[in-house]
Amino acid sequence: MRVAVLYFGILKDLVAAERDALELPEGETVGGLVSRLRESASKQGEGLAGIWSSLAVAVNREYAPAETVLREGDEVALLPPVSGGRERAD
Amino acid sequence: MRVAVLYFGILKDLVAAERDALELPEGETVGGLVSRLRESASKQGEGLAGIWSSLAVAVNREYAPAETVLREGDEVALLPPVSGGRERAD
Amino acid sequence: MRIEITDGEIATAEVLAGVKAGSDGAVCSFDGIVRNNTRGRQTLYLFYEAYREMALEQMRGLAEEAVARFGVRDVALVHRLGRLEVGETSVLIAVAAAHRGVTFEACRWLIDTLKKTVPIWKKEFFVDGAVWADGEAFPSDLSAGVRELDVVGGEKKV
Amino acid sequence: MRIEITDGEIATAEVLAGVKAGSDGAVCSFDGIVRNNTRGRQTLYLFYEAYREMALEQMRGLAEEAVARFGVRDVALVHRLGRLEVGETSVLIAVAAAHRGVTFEACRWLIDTLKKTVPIWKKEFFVDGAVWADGEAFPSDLSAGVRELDVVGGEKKV
Repeated sequence: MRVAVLYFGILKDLVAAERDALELPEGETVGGLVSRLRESASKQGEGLAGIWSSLAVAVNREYAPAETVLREGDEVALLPPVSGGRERAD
Repeated sequence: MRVAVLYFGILKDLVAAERDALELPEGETVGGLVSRLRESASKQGEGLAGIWSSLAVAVNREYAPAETVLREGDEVALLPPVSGGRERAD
Repeated sequence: MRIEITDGEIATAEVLAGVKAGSDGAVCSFDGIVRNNTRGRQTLYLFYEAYREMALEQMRGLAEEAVARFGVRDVALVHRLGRLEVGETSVLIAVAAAHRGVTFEACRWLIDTLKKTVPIWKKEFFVDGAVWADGEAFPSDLSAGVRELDVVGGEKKV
Repeated sequence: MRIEITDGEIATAEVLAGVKAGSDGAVCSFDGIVRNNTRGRQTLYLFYEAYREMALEQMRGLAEEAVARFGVRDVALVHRLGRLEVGETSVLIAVAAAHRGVTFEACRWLIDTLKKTVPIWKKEFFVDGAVWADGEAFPSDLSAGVRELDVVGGEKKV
């Protein structure tokens, strides 16, 4: 099956793409997909361990846990921690 | 000695005046003045017990406790509870 | 700090724009507006009056205390007097700082304290009459003297 | 409810005016603005990007939850995207209700929750470079799945 993968924020810069189309085996999960992408990024020397463990994932625009099973045509977005305006002590 | 007395809010309606000039004995206090005014109002049938006990008093534009001794020329303001926009359950 | 008592409309946009500076990341504002009813009784309009000079001094004092207490950078406090129609702003408070937490805290403290200690009163006009709105009791440090007196005075007269 | 993501300037005055209705006595608003520095490093400008459709849906959901949770009457939520200069508003929130307490609580909750859960990111441009601003960790119900996976994935690969 085929899914669309969207990258945002720092992840978009890291993989140098906004959008991918991936061919996946039936039954693949959100978690499985993230593992694949992480592995492929680290092979290309783009590993940034922190970012992969702090992601959230949205499937068809809703947050989805790792065990979510993907389906043909899903839109899977990889979301780095939101920074719309994090408070921090200067 | 002579002091100016200012009335605000409901008290202004009650005594039907905005401003009075009063002749007082030397050494009179804020508390003494309020007692006099209260007594005089109640003689005229204008007693509204609640308002006299919930007043604050300002002398020359600063909140002043009952024991404050008044001086010639003081501006004494009688302030009903402030209602700029009290919250209440409807 | 823009501290003002005005007889005309409050220029909300101008006050909000004016309170910001380069180092600010947050502005919290509070807008007190004339409601169309009080406990279900339909309001025609309100009339605000103040002990004007004292109210202005109190407002200045509150603004300074807010800056010191919460560490915010700037505060604007504007109160309107006179006749106000339903929907109009009677009081506008804006607080600016680098981070948002203190702007919320200072803004809330300012409106709560203003409404207890700044000498402004409102008369509510309804279809069938008018009343001075009940105020909250003064904080004890402002009114205790008079309350105590009340008992003493009562004894003297009985 | 006015829920918007926009590429142009946020019309603060219009949003604030639009959120009021006759039964409201209070509006609390929050204005997030571009600071001239981050930890002392001078900011040239910011660039905001979003997962636009999802961000809008999340914002709608937050506004509805705020009304239900705090009992406020109306909420406006507007976020701007693209390049923003120092002093410009990136996010504006306004909450209207009959009484002020809930407007402060709902407004604070909205900005805190928005900044943790709505998919919007900002890149900060300094004289000497640019970085994506660090985000806070997602609330555990949004990210736990991936975190757990992280450990499993690690084991598989070692």
